[in-house]
Amino acid sequence: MMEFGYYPGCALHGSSNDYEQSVQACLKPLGVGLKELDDWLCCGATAAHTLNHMLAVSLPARNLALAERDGFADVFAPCPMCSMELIKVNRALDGNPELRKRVSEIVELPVEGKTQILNLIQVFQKIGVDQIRAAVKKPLSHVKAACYYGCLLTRPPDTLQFDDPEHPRSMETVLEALGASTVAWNYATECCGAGLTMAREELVCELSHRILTNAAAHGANCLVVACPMCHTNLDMKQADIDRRYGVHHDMVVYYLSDLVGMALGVDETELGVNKHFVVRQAGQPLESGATQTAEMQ
Amino acid sequence: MSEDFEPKIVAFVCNWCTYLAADLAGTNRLEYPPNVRILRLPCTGRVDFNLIIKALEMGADAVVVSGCHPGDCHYTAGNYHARRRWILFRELLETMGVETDRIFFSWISAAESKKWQQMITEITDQIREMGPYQAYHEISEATA
Amino acid sequence: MGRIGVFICWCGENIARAFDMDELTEAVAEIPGVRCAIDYKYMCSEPGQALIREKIRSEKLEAIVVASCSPHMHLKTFRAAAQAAGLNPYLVEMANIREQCSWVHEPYEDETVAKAVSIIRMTVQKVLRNRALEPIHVPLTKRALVVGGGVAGIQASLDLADSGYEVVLVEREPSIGGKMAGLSETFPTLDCSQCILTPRMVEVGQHPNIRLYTYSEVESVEGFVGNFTITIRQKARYVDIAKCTGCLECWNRCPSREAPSEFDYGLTKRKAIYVPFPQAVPARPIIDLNSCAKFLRNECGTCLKVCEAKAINFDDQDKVVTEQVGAIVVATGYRMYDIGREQENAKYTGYGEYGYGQYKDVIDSLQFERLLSASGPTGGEVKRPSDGAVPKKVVFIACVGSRDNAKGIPYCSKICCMYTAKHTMLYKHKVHDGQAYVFYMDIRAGGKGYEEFVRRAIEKDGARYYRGRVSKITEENGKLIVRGADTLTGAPVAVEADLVVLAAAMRPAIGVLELAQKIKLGYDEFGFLSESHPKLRPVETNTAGVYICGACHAPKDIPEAVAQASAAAGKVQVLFSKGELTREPEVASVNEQACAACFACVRTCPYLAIDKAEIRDRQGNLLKMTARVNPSLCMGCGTCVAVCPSKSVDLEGFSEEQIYEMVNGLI
Amino acid sequence: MPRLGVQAFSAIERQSWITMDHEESMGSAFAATSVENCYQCGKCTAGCPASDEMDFMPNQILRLVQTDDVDRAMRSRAIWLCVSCLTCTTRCPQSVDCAGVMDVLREMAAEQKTVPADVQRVLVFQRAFLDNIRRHGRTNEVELIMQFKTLGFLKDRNIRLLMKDALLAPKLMQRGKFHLRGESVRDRAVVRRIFDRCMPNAGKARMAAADEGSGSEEAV
Repeated sequence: MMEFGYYPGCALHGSSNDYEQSVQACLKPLGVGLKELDDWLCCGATAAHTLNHMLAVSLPARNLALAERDGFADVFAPCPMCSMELIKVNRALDGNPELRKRVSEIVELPVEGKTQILNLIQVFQKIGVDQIRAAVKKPLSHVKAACYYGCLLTRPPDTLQFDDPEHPRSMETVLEALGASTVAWNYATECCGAGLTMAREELVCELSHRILTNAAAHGANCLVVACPMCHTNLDMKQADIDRRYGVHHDMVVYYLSDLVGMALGVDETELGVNKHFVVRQAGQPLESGATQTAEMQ
Repeated sequence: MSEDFEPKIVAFVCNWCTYLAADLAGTNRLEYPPNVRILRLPCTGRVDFNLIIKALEMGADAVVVSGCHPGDCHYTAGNYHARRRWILFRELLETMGVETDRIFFSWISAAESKKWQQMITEITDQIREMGPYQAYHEISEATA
Repeated sequence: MGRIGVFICWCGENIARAFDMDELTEAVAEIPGVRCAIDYKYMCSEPGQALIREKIRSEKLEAIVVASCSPHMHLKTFRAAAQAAGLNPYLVEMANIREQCSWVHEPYEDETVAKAVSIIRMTVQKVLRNRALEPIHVPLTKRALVVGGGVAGIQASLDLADSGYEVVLVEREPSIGGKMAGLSETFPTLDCSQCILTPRMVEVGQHPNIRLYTYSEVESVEGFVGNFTITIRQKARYVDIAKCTGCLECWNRCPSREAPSEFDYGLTKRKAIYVPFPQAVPARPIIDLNSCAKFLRNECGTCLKVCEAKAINFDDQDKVVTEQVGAIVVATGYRMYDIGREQENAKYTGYGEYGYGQYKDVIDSLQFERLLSASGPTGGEVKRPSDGAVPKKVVFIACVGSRDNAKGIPYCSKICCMYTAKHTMLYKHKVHDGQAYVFYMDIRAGGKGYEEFVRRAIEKDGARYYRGRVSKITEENGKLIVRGADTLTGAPVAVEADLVVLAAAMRPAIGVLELAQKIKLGYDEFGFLSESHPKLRPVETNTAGVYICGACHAPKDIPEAVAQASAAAGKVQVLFSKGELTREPEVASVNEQACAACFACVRTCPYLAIDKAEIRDRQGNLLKMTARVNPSLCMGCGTCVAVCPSKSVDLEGFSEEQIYEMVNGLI
Repeated sequence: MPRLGVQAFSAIERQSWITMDHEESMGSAFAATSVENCYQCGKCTAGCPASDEMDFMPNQILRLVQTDDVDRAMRSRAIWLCVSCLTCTTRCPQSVDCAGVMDVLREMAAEQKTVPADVQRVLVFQRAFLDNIRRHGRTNEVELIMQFKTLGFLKDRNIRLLMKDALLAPKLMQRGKFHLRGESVRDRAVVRRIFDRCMPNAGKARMAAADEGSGSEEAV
């Protein structure tokens, strides 16, 4: 039985609880347990580094300190924003004793910056893609996925040191092990607007619209993400986008864990797929490609 | 300090930069105190630091080592080696109690006659102020 | 020794105005060891020199000091005068009492006079300990090795061969010609590259003074200036080029056509037995093991059957030959930055954002040269690789790799601005309704006719230049979407292109560092070879007898590479112009008995003139290790003397003893 | 923490400012960056997903900082349109942390109250977000949205925006995605103390957001 420390982050305990449900449900049959970090805090997200960079260091540092205190070598942070902030601070602390000292005082716990932070894909890599392949019960041959990494799974590359920032392939590797096919497309690492969902809605819609359009144009029948914000923008906002641009994308957006779970035979409801805004009836095959677009250049 | 004290300054200079600067100072008639005695070497890389001690021992009140600017060495890197050795040697001298402020290191290119004039003038004034290096001369006489 | 003559020059009034010359001469005569002190108005004049000659003979002088001006002025003059009187020239020294005394100090002051005397005394101390020396003679092999058969190596080889010296030309590829052989037309005159280069290649192939080794590499270099021994490995080519008549029947009949053509940069496939390109020198085929059925599966053997000259030899082996040469010219050229591919060093991370290697219609500029070339895969018609369509919109991106610190290449590759302008022009000449776009950061067009050339591309041939880099290239519906910036309007720009050409950076050729280590050459952090002095010794290196030219030194265009090659050849000719090499004898030597073999000197010597040597007894038993100076290479800087902890090295003319006594004389 | 301010961007100190400040408070892994390294190639602009709406392009923002015109950079809308996607930083040939510079400028602009009116909403949201964390240790979405909407409304009196997402709430609730009572950490006191140590001046941050309007008139 493998066990990881678990940092859910605010989104997974809020409106993206379907993601948490999905992650939990898909890891169970793989024999992976998650132990939530006791009394974790928000990582501060964009707001902290926009308004106060000391806070942007201290909030993640407190969480790292908690992980160290409770002896977690690996901590799984499913939200890429959280994991990026945690890793960034981890690296900063690791190389800088003076900063460690100062931050330890601020967060009232000693912190070294030694914890390894994992994103969802890294958790699957750690379990082993071959193990996952061996555990597949229902190969996803009907899935033709456009893997969408967004910004923070791979950026900034020097800090994260995870996959190629221009042509990442790690999600594809997992999906191919599930029997799914993937499409080569152009928007895998383009930004969806992320944290500006509320504040700059029109921008978010524009960016997300481009992503949905490109995925369909390359023949994908679903989008796969590993980020609660990407999911919100592409799934929850899809109706808005459709209205705004006069199109009907009808593009299902899965979390990577949804598809892993489905391939392992976990029930879609258990994975929380029914909570998505764009849904297919369970068992109904995904249609391939072609979005009915009213306007395309 | 005695009024008539004339410092003796020995300058170890390289043949390709500082020696030519001193020549140029002559051509330009840039006057400076006659207390400096120039010893021409192929390169400051040739300066063994025992030479500096030797000069002080023999009665010099100050020693100047001057060569090409970094990167301009006629022999590629002799000046750099000299500089590096000096950094190590200096500490040793200080531990031994040698007044290292009587030892000067400089880079003077063949064109910098003015700099040569100024440097020698300043060093002469400074050493005149400090007085003869009696202490060291005495030690060396006693042990001779 | 004790018979020193001191000749004090008045230099007209220049010295005499500062001293009472009689008193000075008297004071000098008192210096121990001085046999006679004589003053004269102009010592450098013929009567002055005659006086010196006469005194050397009459007083049987063993050494002399001329107290006058700077040795940089007249040391040679007086040494020659002494030699004429039978005195070894290294027993002549000068005391500089003009530039460093009479011109800069108060006349007649006690200190001024005292200084003049002490300068002379110091010089007497030195000359007392000078030894009679003879110039060092080094034998000289008047043959040159040229490494690299691109345009620079060809030029250097022909210049040397034409001036009567034998040349050994070593080229790694199966044919000479280098990068230039694959180019279309050259800026700024648009003359056809092959038209100007191939006649030169033929000349090399036929020149009686050039021994050409193609498909060969320099394995080792021993020796020193004038006396290098070169080991060359001739790689097995499985075709005996001596027997081969060049009928190319084998090439015609070979059934395999699988391997990507090196000459066309992978745009076409070639056969397993092939001539790199039709004008190759030597125009002899080679078999590629990795695509030949005979070697892969022991099948076929068609070439063996069709070859009437019996030149095919499947059992061919590498051959190692040695050559003696006196000088080396390195002209190993460049390679292109590998865009987007796995790099040999993580520091040169690729350009994933440009999709090179992913989108067929994103190519590099050498590939585009092949598309433009009349001898290229499309016969000179511009057709894009993916579907052979004529591209109507072509985007050229400058500075791919170059000037990109994040990719580890901060330098400017210098030629890309020009060839990109050329590309837009040639493209427009071939595709009249096409439009070329260029994304650039700065246009660097310094050179004769260069700026005019770029303006012509813009004004006459309508290339549209955007000042800004490109962030990303994507492919949508068969179009390449190029997302760049126009920093002049301050707006992002997107161009839907049919073909994208990346002007990749120039990097030194693969293997140049290994070669540099063999020859003991310096190189910079990017692997470009270092010249000895950027202004005054631009083609020399710090290893005597080794010269560099072309793009192995830094990015440069054809005219510059050729000029440098001729310069390097000229330097070799200067070296070869004498019967043997003579060198100043004021060099270092090791007291081998005292040497503690710490080899500090070996590490510090900037000329690599000190070697580790073994001392053996007559039976050949190793007695000890020692440092040993090669007087043919020593330049006499004396750094080894200063670093020697056991004081076992000394420098002729500036020995430890001499300098100590000179200091003594000064004070 | 060194106080941020325009004066810190003086010609001599400008470069060391961004460098030093990051070094001092965040450590080298935070891409201590030098704006002098920018040679204006525009690759940041070319790849920026938000550049369409920006008044100054990312390279122009860097140019303003390079030429000591930090004031204009601080008053730009661009810095608030930046989505922090890090594309610019990732692709910059000179390794300038363009997104990091945007952060610094936003921090300064917020402090100096130079945020243009039409992008105030971004700042209001970020403030509300931080305030939310300060009080609960985690984001409480319902409260955050309410606070953001109210404050935003107070600022631009745009009823459409106020009501816009109201229709979404039932759908979220239906999906069990909407928690009226958000989570809080147990040790809320330590969160307060962390905030107080990091932003001693902001003190009662909660309402700093409300009186933010003052700076906006001059900026627009």
